[in-house]
Amino acid sequence: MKRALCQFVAAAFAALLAAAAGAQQPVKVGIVTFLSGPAAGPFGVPARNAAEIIAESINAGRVPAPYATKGLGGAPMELVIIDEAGGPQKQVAEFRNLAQRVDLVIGYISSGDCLAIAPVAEELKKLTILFDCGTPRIFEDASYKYVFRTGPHATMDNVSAARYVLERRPNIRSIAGINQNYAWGQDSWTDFEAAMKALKPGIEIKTSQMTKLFAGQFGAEISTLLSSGADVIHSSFWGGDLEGLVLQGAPRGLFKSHLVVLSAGEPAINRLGTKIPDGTIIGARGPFGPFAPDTEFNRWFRNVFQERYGVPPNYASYKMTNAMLGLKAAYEKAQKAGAASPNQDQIITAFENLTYEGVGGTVKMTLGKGHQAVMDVAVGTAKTVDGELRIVDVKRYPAGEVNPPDGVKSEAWIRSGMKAK
Amino acid sequence: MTLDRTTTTLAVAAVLLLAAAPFLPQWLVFLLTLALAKGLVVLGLVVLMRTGLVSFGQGLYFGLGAYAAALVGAAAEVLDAAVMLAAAVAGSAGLAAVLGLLLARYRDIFFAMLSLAFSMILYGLLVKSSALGSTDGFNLHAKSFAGITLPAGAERRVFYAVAVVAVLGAAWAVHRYLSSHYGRLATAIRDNELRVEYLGSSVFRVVFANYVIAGALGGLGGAFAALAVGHVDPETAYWTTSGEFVFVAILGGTGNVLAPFLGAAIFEAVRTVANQYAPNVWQMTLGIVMLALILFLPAGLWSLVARLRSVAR
Amino acid sequence: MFDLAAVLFDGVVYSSWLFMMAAGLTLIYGVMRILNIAHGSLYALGAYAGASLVGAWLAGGHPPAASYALLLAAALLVGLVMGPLIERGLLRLMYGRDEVVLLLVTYALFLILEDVIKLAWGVESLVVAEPYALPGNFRIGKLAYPVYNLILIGAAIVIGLVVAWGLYRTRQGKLLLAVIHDREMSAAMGINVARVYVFTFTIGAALAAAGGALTAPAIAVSPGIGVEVIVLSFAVVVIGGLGSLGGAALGALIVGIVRSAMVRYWPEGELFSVYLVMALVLIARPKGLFAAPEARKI
Amino acid sequence: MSAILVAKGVNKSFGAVTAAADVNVAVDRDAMVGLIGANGAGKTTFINMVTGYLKPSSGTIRFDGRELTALPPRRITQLGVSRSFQIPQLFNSLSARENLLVAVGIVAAAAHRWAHSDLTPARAGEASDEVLERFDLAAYRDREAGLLPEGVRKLLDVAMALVVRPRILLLDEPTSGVSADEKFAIMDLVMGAVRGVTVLFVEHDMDIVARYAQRVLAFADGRIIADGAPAAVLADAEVRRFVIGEAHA
Repeated sequence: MKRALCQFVAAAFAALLAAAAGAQQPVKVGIVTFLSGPAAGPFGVPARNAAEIIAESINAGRVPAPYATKGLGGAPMELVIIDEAGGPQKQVAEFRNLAQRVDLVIGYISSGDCLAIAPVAEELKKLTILFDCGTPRIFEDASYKYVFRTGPHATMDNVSAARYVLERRPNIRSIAGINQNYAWGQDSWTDFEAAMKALKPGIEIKTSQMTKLFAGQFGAEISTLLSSGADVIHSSFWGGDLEGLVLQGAPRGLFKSHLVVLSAGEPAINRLGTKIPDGTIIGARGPFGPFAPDTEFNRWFRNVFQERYGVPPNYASYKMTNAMLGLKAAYEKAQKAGAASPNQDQIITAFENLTYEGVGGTVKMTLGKGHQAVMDVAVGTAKTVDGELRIVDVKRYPAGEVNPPDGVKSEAWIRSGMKAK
Repeated sequence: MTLDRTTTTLAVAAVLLLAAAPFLPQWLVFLLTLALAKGLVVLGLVVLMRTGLVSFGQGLYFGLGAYAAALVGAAAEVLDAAVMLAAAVAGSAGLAAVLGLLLARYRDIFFAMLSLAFSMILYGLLVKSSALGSTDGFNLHAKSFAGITLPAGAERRVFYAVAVVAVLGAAWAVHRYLSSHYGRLATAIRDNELRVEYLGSSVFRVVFANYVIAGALGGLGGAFAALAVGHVDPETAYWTTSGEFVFVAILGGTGNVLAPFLGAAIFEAVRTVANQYAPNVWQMTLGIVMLALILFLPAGLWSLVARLRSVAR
Repeated sequence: MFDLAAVLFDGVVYSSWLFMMAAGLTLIYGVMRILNIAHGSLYALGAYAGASLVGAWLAGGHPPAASYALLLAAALLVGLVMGPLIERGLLRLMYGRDEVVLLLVTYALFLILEDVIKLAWGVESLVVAEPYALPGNFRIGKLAYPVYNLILIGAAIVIGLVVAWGLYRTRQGKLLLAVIHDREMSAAMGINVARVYVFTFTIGAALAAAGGALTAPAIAVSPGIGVEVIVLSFAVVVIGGLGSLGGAALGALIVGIVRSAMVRYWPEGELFSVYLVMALVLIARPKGLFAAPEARKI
Repeated sequence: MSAILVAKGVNKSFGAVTAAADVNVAVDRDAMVGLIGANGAGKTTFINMVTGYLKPSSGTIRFDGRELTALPPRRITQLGVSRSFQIPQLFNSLSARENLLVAVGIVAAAAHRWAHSDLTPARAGEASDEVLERFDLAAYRDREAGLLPEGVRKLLDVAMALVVRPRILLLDEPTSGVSADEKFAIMDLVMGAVRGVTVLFVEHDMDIVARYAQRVLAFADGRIIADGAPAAVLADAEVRRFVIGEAHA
């Protein structure tokens, strides 16, 4: 009976491998991102869209310099896209299957998935580029050869937010938080709280609301925040929760009576537009979206994306793009080093400590022994100007000021006062 | 003579799976280990179902087992798989023995929902404990088994082989248990508790015993899953995970101790294929397959096997 | 002092939302002995339908005042279409099977509907906040609350009363009660069970959809909103006692108020508040608060 | 002759309804006692109190000198007090034989708990078959209990009550719901099987009472209104009015 089962499964995958074996030249890239569930809308699908249009443009050689060459040094990219939904256990299973079908994997938005996948990628010796997940633990608790992360980790989001707040309002006395009750929300609050304490000793914490993920309704939480009397309210909400918080908070004056910081607020701009009250401080987890410098490269990216999908790219789209550009840069650097069609190890060598031009700014693979990217980060303030939401008073923080030096753990670095390198 | 049949099938299947161990591709080794692990949890569920009780909280023991194993590695810094498995079984059996005192008094949907409540409380605790990585969980890596250091890269295959042996043992023991007086007594309890009491037997003791068995098997399954995945996270204790076990139990059929493993393997395979080839509608695919199976195989997948046998005979 | 008032009010708002879900769930279980997991999808469908309908209406530049009627219309629509479709088209084929099998059928249905919704509406969230902001605010102490919350509470009360009236005052309703209290007997009495089932499931579906539609203006309607409500409303129904409308109401109140109290005084605990309440209630009253006592004849 | 079952001043009331009012009975070893009375007169309540299904509001019930009122049904059964049910309580998804196997298995698996038991797990199978033979149920051996005709279910129910080695057996309307011509056949089988066991049986059919009982207890409104030899009790005016009159009405 078991044997019958093995045959069944084996057959299924034999078919799959045959299908994969068809083309030899193209570089098969597995893309893992949320196609279903609450994270699909704000992150997963914008990232997939970026992957598709960037792959096309790269293959057609339509990307502006320095990426104008066709494909990866001539070899076209071929995408295999799967859904990230279902939790780490399922993702490990899917990764092990995907690894059979592709030459490398770009993916993972959820930190839990990243933590689970990294050692498996190492075990299978499969080049894997994490593009979005935030937790610094990946390269702070371990080191990997086959795993890279081209997206900066989450520490800088809240460090920069804290700096921005205190530069604007040096004499605030108290803060409160409303964050989702899971690792992302907890870590974000811990970082913000620690950063505020380090930058302004003696600051008072009024309340830290931890809401069930995707609870959607925050009546009681908003009441508590309103009566907490805190000067600043920090939230790392995203997706439906974030939009719900704005929809339910704004009419009740939450944003009038407090300075609200949305450390991951950028994706909501496209969704909510002018519903976001003036004066709200918004972060984009990097120099992305409206925070990106107005370069020709950036304009090109925004235009092709807007044309194809009818909405501007958000930070998830930017980060996916940077992952693919990083791959192209590393691949072609390896070629220049003398390998006509570089093998995995040569690509990895080229990738380590690589510095390349991404959308939104320069990406430096300086942390995690050259496997973890840092970028500048920008924070701004929402303001509706003649019926359209603008991000004004944008402050750009150099990577060095908001990221720990290599080998130092984020938490310790924040508590010790965030000394720049 | 189903006893001989089942036992022989069990032995044959185990031998085949062990013989195949060195040759299977890594993804299949993983898939099978996961299927065996979840099959163990479902096996426990089947024992419980004999008394007419369906638990929507087996994730409690699946998660507890996984975390127990991982914590042995992380906190106690013992990287031996055997120790991890032992810790998982001890931990979950222990908790089951405590909660069982309460739960063994509940029936039907109330048993289901109370066990669900407990599993969700564990989920909540895990999510709250940032020391354990909250929802991100943390990784574990067993480097030896029963003192024997494992060659790097071969660990997964060894765990797979161990899982096969453990399943062989567990399934055989459960098979003996259920075909004994106590198996029949469980069915009797499902049919008519009052009469069982009036025949001088304690319904509570039987239900309690079966609950603890289910808990221990759940923990063992959780530990094997953790070893295979190399990572634990609170999702293992979430209600959807528990629901999946119940589904696999029905899918496989509750008539035979091998059914849970068939069910688990097919379920994992279907889900993987759906996710790889229909990434945008894999949930729908899964749902449709579920409905089809429930409609056309009311007695579960095992009824197919049973049919084949009777034809063969 | 007003602190407490706020806690109570926030709790009641949450409760009225819970109640709309739980009422339908408890009816369906009471009559059909089905714990309907797809209830979450019906909630989501109601939310999507409501948001789309109102969105289209407002886009057409029509008076926003009418949007409240549209929300209810959307709920009714979902109920009248999905109720009979699911009951006749699927559940009917499964009667006589174990409760747990029926539950898994609704689980499979839930998975399918999740993707159906995705295919129909995409993964982008739907935001239609006008009905929420339109009526303005009122104050409790120094706290501002949207008047819409009162509408929500009112709707829950009205819905509760209408269902109660339907159950206890109309013939069709008394049939339902008969089935809830003694299925064998009522079957023997020649009640047309098939009709009762369609009827019940449609009402239940409409209630779930109403919960979704009326919440839609306050939230971002997005994939996955159905999942959370399932276990929540299960808990409420079990706490109240399966098949009891009053139980659903009381259960909703308890869960809602406990939750808002937790948020205010012990935010850490909010995550498991519902499950703690459920566990404690079941430990104290093994069959929920309003369980119907069954006498066993030997 | 010493009494094996003694009830002293037993009362039981459900709210306003009095199900047992100052019931005093002493039953001798090996007696055959018929319990008669209209529906709701308190016969079944008496059996339920003896076997631990109900706890008396007041009073004591002793079996072989041992107080029963505090014990759960399971313990009472183990002491040697067994019962059958007005509505047969069977394991409907199991075959007739498996029903008996469960009963035998329980005794065999915990023989030490039983006052006296010769059953061992090894003998379980043949023991069950013996019982099937004795109650001539062999024909239904492998039929699902849920699908058996009522008369057969009744017999199986009594048979299971006997398997657990009772010293006193309480039969709650062993012939109810059975056609008149079957009644005697059933009673003959039962009485043939219970030699050496004290028997109390609830019965509405006075012919059966007269035929099988050595002693009759007549209940009315929870009270014992007559107690003695069948002929005497059945002739009693009060009994005729309260019991038989209604019993035939």
